[in-house]
Amino acid sequence: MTTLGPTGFLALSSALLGIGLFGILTRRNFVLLLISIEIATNAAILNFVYFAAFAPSAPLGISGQSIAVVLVGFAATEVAVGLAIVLALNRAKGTINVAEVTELKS
Amino acid sequence: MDALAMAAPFAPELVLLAAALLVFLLDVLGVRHLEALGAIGTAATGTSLLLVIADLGFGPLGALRTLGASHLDAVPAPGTAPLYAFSSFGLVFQGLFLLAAFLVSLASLSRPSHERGAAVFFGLLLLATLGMLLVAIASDLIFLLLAIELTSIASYILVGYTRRDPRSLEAAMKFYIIGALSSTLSFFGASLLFGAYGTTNLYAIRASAGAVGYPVLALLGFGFLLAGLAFKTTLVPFHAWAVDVYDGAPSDVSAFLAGGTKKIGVFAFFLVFLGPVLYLRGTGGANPFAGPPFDIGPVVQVTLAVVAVLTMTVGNVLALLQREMKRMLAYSSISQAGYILIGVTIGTAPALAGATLQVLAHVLMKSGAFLVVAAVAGLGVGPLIDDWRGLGARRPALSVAFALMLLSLAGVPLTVGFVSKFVLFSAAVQAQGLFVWLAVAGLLNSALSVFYYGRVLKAIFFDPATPTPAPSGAAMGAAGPPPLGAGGIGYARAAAIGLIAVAIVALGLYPQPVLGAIQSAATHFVAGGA
Amino acid sequence: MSFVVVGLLGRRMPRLEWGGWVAVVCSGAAMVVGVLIGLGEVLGPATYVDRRYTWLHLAPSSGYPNGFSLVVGTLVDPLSALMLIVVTVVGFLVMLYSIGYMHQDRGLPRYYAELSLFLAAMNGLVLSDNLLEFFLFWELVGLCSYFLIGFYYEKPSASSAAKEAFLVTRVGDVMLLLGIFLFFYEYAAAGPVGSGGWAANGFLFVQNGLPFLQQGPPVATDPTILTVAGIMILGGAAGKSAQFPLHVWLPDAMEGPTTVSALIHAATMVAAGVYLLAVTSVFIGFTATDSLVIVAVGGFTTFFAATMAVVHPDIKRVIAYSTISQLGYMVLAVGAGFSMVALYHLFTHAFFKALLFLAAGSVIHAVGTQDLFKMGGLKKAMPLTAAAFAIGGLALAGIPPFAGFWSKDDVLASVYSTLGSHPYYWPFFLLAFFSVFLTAYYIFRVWFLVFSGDRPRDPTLPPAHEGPWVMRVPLVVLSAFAVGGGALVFFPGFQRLLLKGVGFAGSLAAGIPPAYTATDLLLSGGGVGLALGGLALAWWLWGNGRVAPLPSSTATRAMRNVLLERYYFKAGYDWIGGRGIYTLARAADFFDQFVIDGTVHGFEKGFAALSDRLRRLQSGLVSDYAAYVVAGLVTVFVLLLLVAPYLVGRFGGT
Amino acid sequence: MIPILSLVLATLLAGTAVTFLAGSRARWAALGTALAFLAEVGFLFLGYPGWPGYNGAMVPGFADQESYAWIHLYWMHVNYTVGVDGISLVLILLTAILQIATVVYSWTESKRPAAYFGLVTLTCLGSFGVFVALDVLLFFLFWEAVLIPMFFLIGYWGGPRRRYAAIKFFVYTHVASIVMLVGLLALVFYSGATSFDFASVYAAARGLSPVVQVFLFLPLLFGFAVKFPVVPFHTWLPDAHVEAPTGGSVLLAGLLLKLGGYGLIRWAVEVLPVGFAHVRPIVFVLAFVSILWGSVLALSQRDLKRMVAYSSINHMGIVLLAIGLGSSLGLLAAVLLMFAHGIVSALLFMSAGTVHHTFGTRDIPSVGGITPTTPALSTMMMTGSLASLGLPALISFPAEFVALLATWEALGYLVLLPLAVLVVTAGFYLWMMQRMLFGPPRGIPADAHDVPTHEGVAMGLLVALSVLFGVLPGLLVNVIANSPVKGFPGT
Repeated sequence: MTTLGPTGFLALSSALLGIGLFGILTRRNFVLLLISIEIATNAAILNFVYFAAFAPSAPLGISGQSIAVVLVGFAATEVAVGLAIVLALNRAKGTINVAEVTELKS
Repeated sequence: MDALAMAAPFAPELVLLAAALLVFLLDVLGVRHLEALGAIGTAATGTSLLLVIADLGFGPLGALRTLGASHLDAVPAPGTAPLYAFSSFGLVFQGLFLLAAFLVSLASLSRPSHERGAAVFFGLLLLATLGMLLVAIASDLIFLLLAIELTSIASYILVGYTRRDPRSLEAAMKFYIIGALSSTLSFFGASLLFGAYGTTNLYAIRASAGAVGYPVLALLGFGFLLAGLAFKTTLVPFHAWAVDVYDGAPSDVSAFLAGGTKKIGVFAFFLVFLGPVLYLRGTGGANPFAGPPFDIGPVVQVTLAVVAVLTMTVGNVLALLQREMKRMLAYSSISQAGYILIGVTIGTAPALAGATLQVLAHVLMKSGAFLVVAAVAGLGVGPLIDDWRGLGARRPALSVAFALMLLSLAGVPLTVGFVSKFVLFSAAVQAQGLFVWLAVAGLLNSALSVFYYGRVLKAIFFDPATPTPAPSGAAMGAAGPPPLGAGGIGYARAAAIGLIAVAIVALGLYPQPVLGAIQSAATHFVAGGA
Repeated sequence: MSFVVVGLLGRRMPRLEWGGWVAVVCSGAAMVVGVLIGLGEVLGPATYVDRRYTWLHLAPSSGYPNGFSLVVGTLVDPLSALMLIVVTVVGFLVMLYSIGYMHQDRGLPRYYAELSLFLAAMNGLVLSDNLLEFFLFWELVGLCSYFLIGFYYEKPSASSAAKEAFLVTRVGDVMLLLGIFLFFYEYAAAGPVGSGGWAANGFLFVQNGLPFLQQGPPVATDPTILTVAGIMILGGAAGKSAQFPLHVWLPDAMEGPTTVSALIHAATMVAAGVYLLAVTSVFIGFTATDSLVIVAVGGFTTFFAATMAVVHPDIKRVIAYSTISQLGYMVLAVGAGFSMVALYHLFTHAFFKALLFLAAGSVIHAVGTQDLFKMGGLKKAMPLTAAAFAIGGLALAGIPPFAGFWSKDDVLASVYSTLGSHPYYWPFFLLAFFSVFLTAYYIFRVWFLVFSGDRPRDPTLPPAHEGPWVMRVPLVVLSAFAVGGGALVFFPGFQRLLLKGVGFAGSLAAGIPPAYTATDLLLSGGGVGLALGGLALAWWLWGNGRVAPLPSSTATRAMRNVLLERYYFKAGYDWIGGRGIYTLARAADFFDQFVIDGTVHGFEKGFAALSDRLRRLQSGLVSDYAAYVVAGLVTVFVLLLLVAPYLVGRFGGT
Repeated sequence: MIPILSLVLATLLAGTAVTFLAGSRARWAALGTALAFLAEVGFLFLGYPGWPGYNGAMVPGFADQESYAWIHLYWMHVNYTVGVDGISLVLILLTAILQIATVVYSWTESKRPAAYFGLVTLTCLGSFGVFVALDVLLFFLFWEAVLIPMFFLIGYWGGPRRRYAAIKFFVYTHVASIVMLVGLLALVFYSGATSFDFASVYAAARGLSPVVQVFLFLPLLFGFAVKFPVVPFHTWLPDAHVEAPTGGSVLLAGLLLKLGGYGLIRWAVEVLPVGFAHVRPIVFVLAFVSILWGSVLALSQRDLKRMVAYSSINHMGIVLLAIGLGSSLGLLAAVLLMFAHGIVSALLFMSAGTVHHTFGTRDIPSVGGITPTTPALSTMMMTGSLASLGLPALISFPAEFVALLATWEALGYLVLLPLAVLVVTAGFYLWMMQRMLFGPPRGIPADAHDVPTHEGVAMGLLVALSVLFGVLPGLLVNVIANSPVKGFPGT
């Protein structure tokens, strides 16, 4: 089996990030936005795992894997709060389309 | 007791945690009186504020310090990578955060007591403050980012906690999306740095000096981090959310955001960019693609300088024509962030002290201003600046306090805002070289800012009053002693505002005590504490 | 000490009607003191009584190692003694006359206060012992004349005349000030070694008993600067003495009460210019060029003013022009180097000119108009006045043995004596000489128009009558002076007075007393002849009630208009003042409001526009904000990876 | 030795506080403060060599100096340091006089009297502070402390366009003082002074190279020039004067403009002599332009106050010129002129105010021949105008004379310009007098009566002073001449 070199790997994680950002910029639906953000976050998590595995020297302090685990947990919390806001917004304004929630401007 | 000895340094954090839990517990138990919960919040923040001051070893309070002076500014042994460390600089910032939280919760005691969600408000306030305290002791990138996230998540909810007001919900939504995006960027940056340095520990990164394996990777990492943290610090162009959020959120929350949570971004900047980066000086050229060794420090400095000037200018220019009071304040607070960033850019001890003093000033001025806005809104005055016309005649005391805050924001002498700008800019001039131009830019900007602050003062004091809608009964209810201007805005709030006004003038006249502590802390920080 | 006495006199403000008498008494006292001083100077030894007090002492500076001081003091020397007599005597008489002339006026206290203030200042000027103090009082008398010309301030013409007088003399004053500076600059270090020169002692005329001129060689004097200084001094004098081209104000100054015209604008203040020139030439000295310029100005003015006097219908203005013309004679004399002769003419002129004015005053007082062509046949009603006016006229015309003859003749003779060595003086001498004819003509034109004939041309005039005794006494006294004053020069006392005035500069002594050589007699004869000719012409045209028809031919009428319009000088000045400068000012105002302020407001607008643009970006759509974040991210990368490294590489770090 | 200067500051501070709280009795409080201030100033004078009799001895440095630590940073020391020399003493005297005059003049101020008199006292406090401060930060503090009360005086008690005027005034002067602050900071840090004290900055600046001195001098010059005001940074002045209440105009013209002159002398010329020597041509150009511009524009004004405002620009131009000469003679002239202009312009603005509320307008063409109706007023106006056009025996004359003398000494024939302008100045004053005071009565309301007592007293005081110092200028000259001449090229 062939392993992915650092460049290729970075390309992968960057692609993930890019997809996430693209979604954030183009989607108007709050839930889709959440998903895009999650995709982007995963790019970071993936990086940690990879660098932990292929680090030139033994990492000092927390290991990449543990960071990855923590981040997964963090992502979950974040999404929970996000969904809460989605619900509240839906109840208050009857929409979760961010394009229709532009009362505050200029 | 070993555990106790271990826990002692965390006394302030623990107090807050306990208070937060207590608030939620009471909420579950059905005790929902705003006064009661607010009292807990105020007491908790006040207590831990005192504890922090004690840890700094201030005068008599020094007796109750829970943190051994030996632990303060202790440089960890090489090879170890602690998650947290107690630096006097961090303690100073803890003090600032707690000050903001204390003022806000004190003022919030005067919120209409029938208001729902008091538990959420105070509980989350305490949690957010806890996160801020953790930020101030972090010495590991991940620890730092997680602490920031704790605060952020708490504040997302805080913004929208009234659950009925669509405006604040919209604000929460925007806050959340941009915040989540930024945190993602920060984490991505952290991951790249992890790749570049093989660690997320700030000591370690700093200790690795110029020997960075992949300068491009490192720079990319710092770039992502800069973007992520810039969101919290509301640097241009990462600022757009702040205006809407400060506008949409309940004024008290805005006060907390502008005066408090925003500052963790500042501290993070100090930690990440000032601590390690400025010392990452290789001997090689300026081409990041040429491989190590490579001067990261100056490159980052230039970038920060550009961002700082951009932030000041755009913030001020945007505030010029702003017709709504809260949005004007939001923009002005953006420009203030620019001033603070000057300190980060220069990175000398004087600049650091100046920036810190500026942070202190901003805590006072901005939270004070938003508290006044909340009070005035309680008096039935509209959101537009024009609605404030003639307030000077109707509410002299309140107006004078507000005027003091604005003048201080404008950096007019005899106010703390002047002293901070003075120290900051004089530090810039003292650093000489190109930094002088930062000072010039800052001064020109503060000259520009006089326009819109002056406009507000003009509206308040000179313009004839426009007929305002009859204030709600609750607002006019309590007839306080007119000279204090407490009537209708509640004594607690009046006390908080009065406190701020006095502090602004007192520190403007004789800043020496605070300044002394700040600059010793700053010197330690630059000298080597993380 | 007389300075103190007279100084006190000016300060108190009479409040009641008898204030006039107070003023009269005080000025009488002043006259006594003044005359005493004068006589003391005549009889006493030849000393300069000089008292001084330091007014202002400036610390040593880079320019003046000894520091320098401005002093005030009194110097009594022959010149000032002579002037003092003139001023106090005429002053007293005019005060007395005013009692009658002004009696029905309101604002009398103001009148007397200002008049006494003027007397005080005039005496101060005469007695001052240095240029700066001289300038101080110089300005003060100017101020008083400003007030007194504008005494009838309800009359627009009066207040505008006052303004004009002040402004024109102001031009002169400025030149004088510059002249003082120039002299000071040249002579700052001059004088006896160690005295520190003017710098240390003030701008003294006399130091250590020696006139400044003889204080040893002044160090490092630059002739051009001295010349300019002299011309500047002349400018000052021309301003005060209404010499060409600063003559315009004097005729208009006749808007003031006739007494004022008599005292200030005939006898004393206007003479101060001549006095200044005399003092300067005696104590400080002029260069040759200066002398030529002065001669030119004097000679030309003599003729110039005389021509304008020929046609003017206003009695007072005719006399005013004659004053200018006579002052021209004096200036001419000073320029030619005969300061003493000039002062001699000044002395006589003061009296007969005051006489003329007071006589004219009582005429005006009687008939209430100043228009010659309305009067007529007044000699029956006012014999005394007619006689007085006739005496004054004869004196002015220079008919022997009246005072004017001796002095004017002396002037002409002395100037003539210099023609050999200074051929350039010729034209001006001729102008002055011919003016004798004009003088005689215009003054007797006035006399005939006013007094001859049998009845007024304008029947509506009130019946004329002589004034009260307070008005008549001065006429008599002055007439006496006008008759006999000239001959005084042959009295040894008066000679000594004048001669001692020049005792320290012997070359100037020439002409006192007039040495009547053959040529001089010829000259005198010619002068008298011209004068008689003028008189005859006047009689032929205007005698006993005749009215010469106005010239018909366009050429002469045009000529007449030019003269009436005073060669359009006033119009020209008004144009410069009103149109030129004022238009310029308007333009500047426009520039101020629209260009300078406009720039500032432009900045405002620019910022406002920028602010508006940026605000549009705050669309309220969160996705846009996210886009900004991403854009910011990219920007940061560009900065970090490209721009900053370039800058750092270029400038080697911040 | 008693800390007299701090005592004065304390007096004024307390006075301000009391006045603000005194409610309807504020005017008495203000007057009391002013009198106490004057008394203390008298004490200062008595303690100062050269008063009353001139003894050629120079005072080394500053008299009545005090210094206490204020803000001590590791890298800089800011102290509370105050002291006086002849220059500041004279201007302090001016401050006291004008404070009394202003309070008395606006005795019957009915719109928020407590605030009004409080602000007046505060303004005087500020300018006193500026004159005594010997520390960069302290100086700047007081400097700004003058702006704010003036801003409110104009903006709240002013005329119809007061808001515009107030904002304009504040913006102009604030921008100027910001630039000035940069200059001062740069001065401190580039000279490597260890503390912000005048003494240390002064000493340290000696070591600066000419180029640096020039670059440090320019921002200072700009900062002070706006306050002067020097053309073309002057347009705030006419508006501010026209809109300000009379008391405000008096303080504005009498004190605030002097701050510029004093600051230039103390913090720029004396500290950076070499830079100053190089910049002098610019100074001269500015001065000449202001002199000319001011007088010519005054000629074209219809509004009495505007006219006086422009004449102020003209006079301050002469002051700038005198400072620019860089000789001790010029310095003396400058200070004398500032004092004189302070008194005279105050008098003129008071007259303008009285004219305004007596005849309902300040428009020169529409009021005339007021002398019969209001003799006292017109007498004082006349005195003011004559003094302002430099008539001997009135206060401006010695000042202008010395100024012109010094100009001639330094610049030779260039003196012709200010000399010629003297005529124009005389021109517009006389024209004004001819149109307003003399001539047939015009536009005089039936109920017009002469000056109210309190205003008369205030103006009379100024008239008396301008005569006193006009006759005996030595009183001031000796004091000024006794102050050490610091850092002039020639000495």
